[in-house]
Amino acid sequence: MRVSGINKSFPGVKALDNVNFAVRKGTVHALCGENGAGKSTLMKIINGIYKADSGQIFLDEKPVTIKDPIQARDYGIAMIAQELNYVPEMSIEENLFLGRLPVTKFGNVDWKRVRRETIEFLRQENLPYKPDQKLKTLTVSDIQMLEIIKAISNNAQIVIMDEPTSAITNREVEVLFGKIAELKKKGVSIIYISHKMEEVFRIADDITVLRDGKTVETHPASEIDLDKVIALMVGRKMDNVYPKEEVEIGEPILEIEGLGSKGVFKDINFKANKGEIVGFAGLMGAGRTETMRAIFGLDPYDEGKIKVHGKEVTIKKVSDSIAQKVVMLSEDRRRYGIIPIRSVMENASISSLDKIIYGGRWHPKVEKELVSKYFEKMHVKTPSLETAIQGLSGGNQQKVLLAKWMLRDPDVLILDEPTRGIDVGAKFEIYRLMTDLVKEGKTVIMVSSELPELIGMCDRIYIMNKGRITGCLSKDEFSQETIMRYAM
Amino acid sequence: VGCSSSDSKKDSKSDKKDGYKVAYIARAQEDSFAAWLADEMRAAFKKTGDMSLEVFDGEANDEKENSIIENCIANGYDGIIVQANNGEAQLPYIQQIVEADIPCITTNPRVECEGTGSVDADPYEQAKVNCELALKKIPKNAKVVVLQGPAGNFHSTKRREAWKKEFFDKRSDVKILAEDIANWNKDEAMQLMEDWVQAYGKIDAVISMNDNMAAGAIEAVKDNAKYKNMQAYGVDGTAEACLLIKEGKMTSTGLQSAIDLAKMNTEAMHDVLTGKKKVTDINDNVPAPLITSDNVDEYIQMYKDNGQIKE
Amino acid sequence: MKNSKARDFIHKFSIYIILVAMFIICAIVNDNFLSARNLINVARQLSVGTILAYGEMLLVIAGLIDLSVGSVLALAGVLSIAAYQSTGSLLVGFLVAIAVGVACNFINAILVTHFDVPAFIATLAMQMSARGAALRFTNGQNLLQLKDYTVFGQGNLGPIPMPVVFMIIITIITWYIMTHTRFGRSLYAIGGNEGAAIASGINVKRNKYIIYIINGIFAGIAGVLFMSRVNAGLPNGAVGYEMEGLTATIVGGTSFSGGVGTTMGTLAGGFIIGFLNNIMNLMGVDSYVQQIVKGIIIALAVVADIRSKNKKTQKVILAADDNDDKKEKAAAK
Amino acid sequence: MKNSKARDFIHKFSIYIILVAMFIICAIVNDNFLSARNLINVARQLSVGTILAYGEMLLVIAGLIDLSVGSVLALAGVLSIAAYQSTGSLLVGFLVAIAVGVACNFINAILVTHFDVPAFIATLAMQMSARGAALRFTNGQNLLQLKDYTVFGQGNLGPIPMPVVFMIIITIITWYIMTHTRFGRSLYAIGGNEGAAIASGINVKRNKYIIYIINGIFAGIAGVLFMSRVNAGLPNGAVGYEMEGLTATIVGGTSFSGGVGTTMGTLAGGFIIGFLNNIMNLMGVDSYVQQIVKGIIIALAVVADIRSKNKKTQKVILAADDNDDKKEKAAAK
Ligand SMILES: Nc1ncnc2c1ncn2[C@@H]1O[C@H](COP(=O)(O)OP(=O)(O)OP(=O)(O)O)[C@@H](O)[C@H]1O
Ligand SMILES: Nc1ncnc2c1ncn2[C@@H]1O[C@H](COP(=O)(O)OP(=O)(O)OP(=O)(O)O)[C@@H](O)[C@H]1O
Ligand SMILES: [Mg+2]
Ligand SMILES: [Mg+2]
Repeated sequence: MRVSGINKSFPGVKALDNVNFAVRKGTVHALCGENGAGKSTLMKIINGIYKADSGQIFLDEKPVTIKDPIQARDYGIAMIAQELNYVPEMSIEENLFLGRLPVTKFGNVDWKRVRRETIEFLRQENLPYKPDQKLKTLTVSDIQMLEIIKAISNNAQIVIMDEPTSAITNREVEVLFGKIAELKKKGVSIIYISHKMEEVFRIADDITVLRDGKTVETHPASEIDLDKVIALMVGRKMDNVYPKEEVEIGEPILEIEGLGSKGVFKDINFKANKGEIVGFAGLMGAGRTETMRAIFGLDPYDEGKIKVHGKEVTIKKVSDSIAQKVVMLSEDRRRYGIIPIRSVMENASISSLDKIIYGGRWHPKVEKELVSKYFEKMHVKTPSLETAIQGLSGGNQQKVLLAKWMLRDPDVLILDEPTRGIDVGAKFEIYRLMTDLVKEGKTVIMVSSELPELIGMCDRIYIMNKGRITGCLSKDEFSQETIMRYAM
Repeated sequence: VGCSSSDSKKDSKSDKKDGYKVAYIARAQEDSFAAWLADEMRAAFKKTGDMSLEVFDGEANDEKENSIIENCIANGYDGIIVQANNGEAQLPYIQQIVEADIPCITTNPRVECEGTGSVDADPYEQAKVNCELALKKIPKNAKVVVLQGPAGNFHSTKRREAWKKEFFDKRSDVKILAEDIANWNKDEAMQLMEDWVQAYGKIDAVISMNDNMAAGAIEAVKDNAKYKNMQAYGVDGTAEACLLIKEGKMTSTGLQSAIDLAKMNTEAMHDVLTGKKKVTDINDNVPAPLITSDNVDEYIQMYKDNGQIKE
Repeated sequence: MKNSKARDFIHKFSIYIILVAMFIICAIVNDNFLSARNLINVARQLSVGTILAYGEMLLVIAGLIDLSVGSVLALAGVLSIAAYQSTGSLLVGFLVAIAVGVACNFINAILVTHFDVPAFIATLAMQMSARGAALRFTNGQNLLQLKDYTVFGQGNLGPIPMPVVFMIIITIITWYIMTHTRFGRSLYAIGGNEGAAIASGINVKRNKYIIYIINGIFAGIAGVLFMSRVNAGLPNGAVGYEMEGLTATIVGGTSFSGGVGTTMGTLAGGFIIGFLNNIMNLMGVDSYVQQIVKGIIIALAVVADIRSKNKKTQKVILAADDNDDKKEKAAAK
Repeated sequence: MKNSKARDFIHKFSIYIILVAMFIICAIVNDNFLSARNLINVARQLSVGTILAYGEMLLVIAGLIDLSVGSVLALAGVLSIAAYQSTGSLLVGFLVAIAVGVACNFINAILVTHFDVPAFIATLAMQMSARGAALRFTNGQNLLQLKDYTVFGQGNLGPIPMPVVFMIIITIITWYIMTHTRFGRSLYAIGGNEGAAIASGINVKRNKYIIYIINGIFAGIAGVLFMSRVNAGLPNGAVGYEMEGLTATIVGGTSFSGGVGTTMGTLAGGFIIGFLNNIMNLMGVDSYVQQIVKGIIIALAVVADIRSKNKKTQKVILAADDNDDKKEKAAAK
């Protein structure tokens, strides 16, 4: 497959600018680029979701037009979208066959076949679910696996994977890579998009870098190294991925004693000290998110104590923890993060309304100054402060949300998967911000499923498994193997 | 389609302990006249001692009203009084009552169906008494506006017809500036009148198919000196209309007395159930006296007696 | 284990349980309720509303709504009668009603899918326009002398009244559409996650047209039944029936957030409301009090339904031995 | 650049442009329209509807709705008059109206926030119950002899009718709430993404109570103005006013998907509908045709507004991945 001269503009942005790109048969072609470089847009054009303003798609050197996903499917193109395309209220079997339910010769849906094939899939993939279970009852990682199965099961010739590993566990990543190898053998081409460079180098045959909507270069993976790719992506060299600095560690700021929530987590004891970055590792579903949500007042807890600056506090709702200067950035940006249709400014100031609305009046100037100050500090890229936040790239959205919490000047900042789906450049800036914070004597708790970043940034790492803390490692004990041992 | 008339085999029922069960299906309990009539019916039935009354609400909806008729037939009432929402629409169902051998009286309005009796206040007559006065009182070349009830409403149509035949056809000099539907509502009539005042400047008379709407129109020009001598005609003889006539703001209205209607219905039903009369012999009309400033005091007294007018 | 099965059962069938409970209560409090005649009456009375409820259900599942259905019913009904009266053909009358229902809903669909007008406002505009058109056409007067046209609403098929026959047929068709056709399934996807539906190759726009058209067909049929049952062409009839239809479908478990709802649930919703109206009339409850009670019971039925469903869905992370006393956790939501 | 500035301008002010266009057209087609008396007349007529529209706006912005407002207005109005008649105190009458409005809406809020009943169904139930209560209380009869009570609806402050004075005050209060209070700001967040609002430390439940309570206060005031203006306690008055209020706020740019809407937009929406009603009456348009035209113009106004916005943000809203499922929740709630 080959595309040439693709242009695509959205109101206010030129997303793709004369892009050329070719995939060889039976290879894995990685597409790299910063957030907003246009990777997903390009893939959506190939999959018929968007229409290119100009340019041509060739399949086996024959020009084709793809006007919708049905046609793409007929051409043998399948796509695992970045934003998971599932219907939470529908059953597993229906999601698997979404948009392509088989029908009998009478035109009614062939439910027997659907059931049979679903059971077959679930058995093959070792998923312990019933076919009629609703998707909303599954974990995100299993949903992701289903999406992958769905795309592959189509007998496609070209499979597009837009960040397929952003929400699955290491073990499942291995399963995925096994499948990719199988597909390659069958002569299927795979377009693979990921911000995880290790993965890219493990499986890619070719690497294309996209920057600001333009194709920068394509190289065989064997002829290029990590630094070079990063340099192509961000347009400059980046020598240190983890800007960790030594900071003097002080007294505890946050102490958790015996925290428990029936059926979810139990016996949680840990503390986070001044100047410290504390990591939380664990497999997906280990209960880290739930623990942090309880500390932040989003979920209730039934037992245990939370102490801030040595004093016990009661946290029943989010405003309680904000009052204690404990804040949290959710892993689920879409559900618990952005307010899509509101402006970036409003998104940033929503938790600090007391600072801009006082004396019975709203002070727009103050709001603007305050928000701009943090936006500058964090290099938020936005057309204007009035832009709706949904128009920003994921990395920039994440920075806006961080700015929201910075405005509160927190003592404890809990970051749940802060770098998920975010490009290397933005990751770096988030790391740098963490470093700056602890230098100011704050404490940062980072929950992450990326062991390298935990190891690179943290002073101590707690490991959770099945709702309990199973280990705590200090800096000299850090290694992927040790962490995984406690996590399983 | 013939309706078989119901023979009286009632005697066997007359010694039932709890007396006769009668259903009254009201047009709409949200309509203030219908609600008043239902109240008076209840009161009148209570006085008889040997008849009990259940009141049902047709909610101004033919489908609902028909459904209730069906329910009442199914549930074995000794007699049914129907206040039709729409005579034609209820006709087949009233026929079913007759077929089920249940004595049926239609009231306010009368529904023409063989085998039933009726007690009515004739809407044509109610408007006509106003027309007679209007012929004399409305000045030459007067400009008037007309307010109607809901589209297709039997009473509104009949009253309007009376105004046409008994007044407008005889007074070709009178000009209708505007005519619109205010759905029997005071507030809708008030808003229409406000706009008409802006559009036409001078209006000599308001001709309204009921008192509520007439009161709304009067309300809209209450403080406007230019309209001090405006005439207003309504129908119903509501308490509010009586007060307005007393104040000199309204010209006249044709009384439709819920008290009289209820009384006559009760008596008729009693006569039928006790075998004194055949239901088909019931064919009564309540009088539709004209209320003007000359005789309004007696009606105000009537409303004071039943509590609708205080002090 | 057993406990959780029972809970599953209650969760899945809560609305039917409410319906059965109501049925039993009605039967106990009033002797006449259980008579065959009365039950047939109830079925006949709720048939028009339930047919409309199916149309609303399709729409609400797909994230849409129709506020115009009462007016469209009236317009379709009066034009149908006029057509019958001038041709003498019942078939022509019937087809005209359907054509009118479809035409109005086609306009609704254009506004909603092509001009991005919120369904609420597009169909509210249609509500006004269609009502105005019905009144204009008849000059506000009721059409009378329907003759044989009354067969649709007043005839019987054996012991079963025609409107009930229509309702049963439409129930089966709706059930079939929702469970056995691709179109039906795609509605759940559209309402559940429109983006996913588009990306899965579902033609969302076309499907929205089809939904409105089906809704139009139902409205047309309802128009025929309504007018024929009341034995008159009432341009002013069926005001507010959109709310009746919506109430039945929502009480029956369809959710305004889209993607959820079943044919049988809607039918149950229709019956709950039908029983409610019937029993209160049977018991001679004062009509004002009826309204008060009806509001309260509808709210209670929905509360009960929602409560029983909310009981579940907290995930369990702790290993089984850690929580022998078994899960249950107030969902954080 | 200039071009895009112009577009920005049109985008931001489209509803006001539509309003001005309408004003000009009205002034051209009818001489009486521009007279001071007529304009005051229009303002007085639209004041009650606009006050209700502000309540609906607060609710819709936060993803809620109130279908009970017409009934609650009636209940508040008749109880208020009864209180006035038995105490002779205007203040007591006024306060009773507000208390009734608040009480009804407090129940709405409990159902919605604590029992998770969809706002649509909860307030529909209240619509029935409140209307039943108003009718029960008055026995279906209009309350007469309001005497001084009419000052609220018929009095004047200088040249300005009292209802307009109330509308102006409430407009200012609403505008102030929406722009200068934390509460107002958080409504946009709640409607825009409730989960995010909770996670940002906003007390969503409490805010929902406050919204309904404000809505109740507005409904109570509207009840006083309505009854006092018509000089009677009409238990069956103001039927369908919820739709008038909703129409004004939606025409004014508030979105059913939540998180969007402005006080001034709603005011403009109220005026658009007020002008429309007025000009058609001034021109003596047949009332059936009025309905047809009103439907068409409302649809056109919304189409024009949406089209002008589509040029920019709307497209982003429709296409952006992050929002796919939010979109077209539109119809509901
Ligand atoms: N539907 C849309 N409407 C407007 N702008 C859009 C839309 N989709 C994408 N964009 C813009 O186009 C540009 C490219 O976006 P795209 O999603 O293709 O980036 P990406 O490379 O996939 O980024 P990421 O790594 O964050 O997934 C961005 O500036 C984005 O804001
Ligand atoms: N209360 C909740 N409601 C809805 N979704 C939730 C809730 N808590 C977590 N999730 C979602 O479920 C997804 C999967 O969570 P998972 O089962 O992996 O648990 P976890 O406790 O977050 O595990 P981890 O240890 O990886 O943080 C998360 O990405 C999150 O989006
Ligand atoms: Mg992307
Ligand atoms: Mg997590």
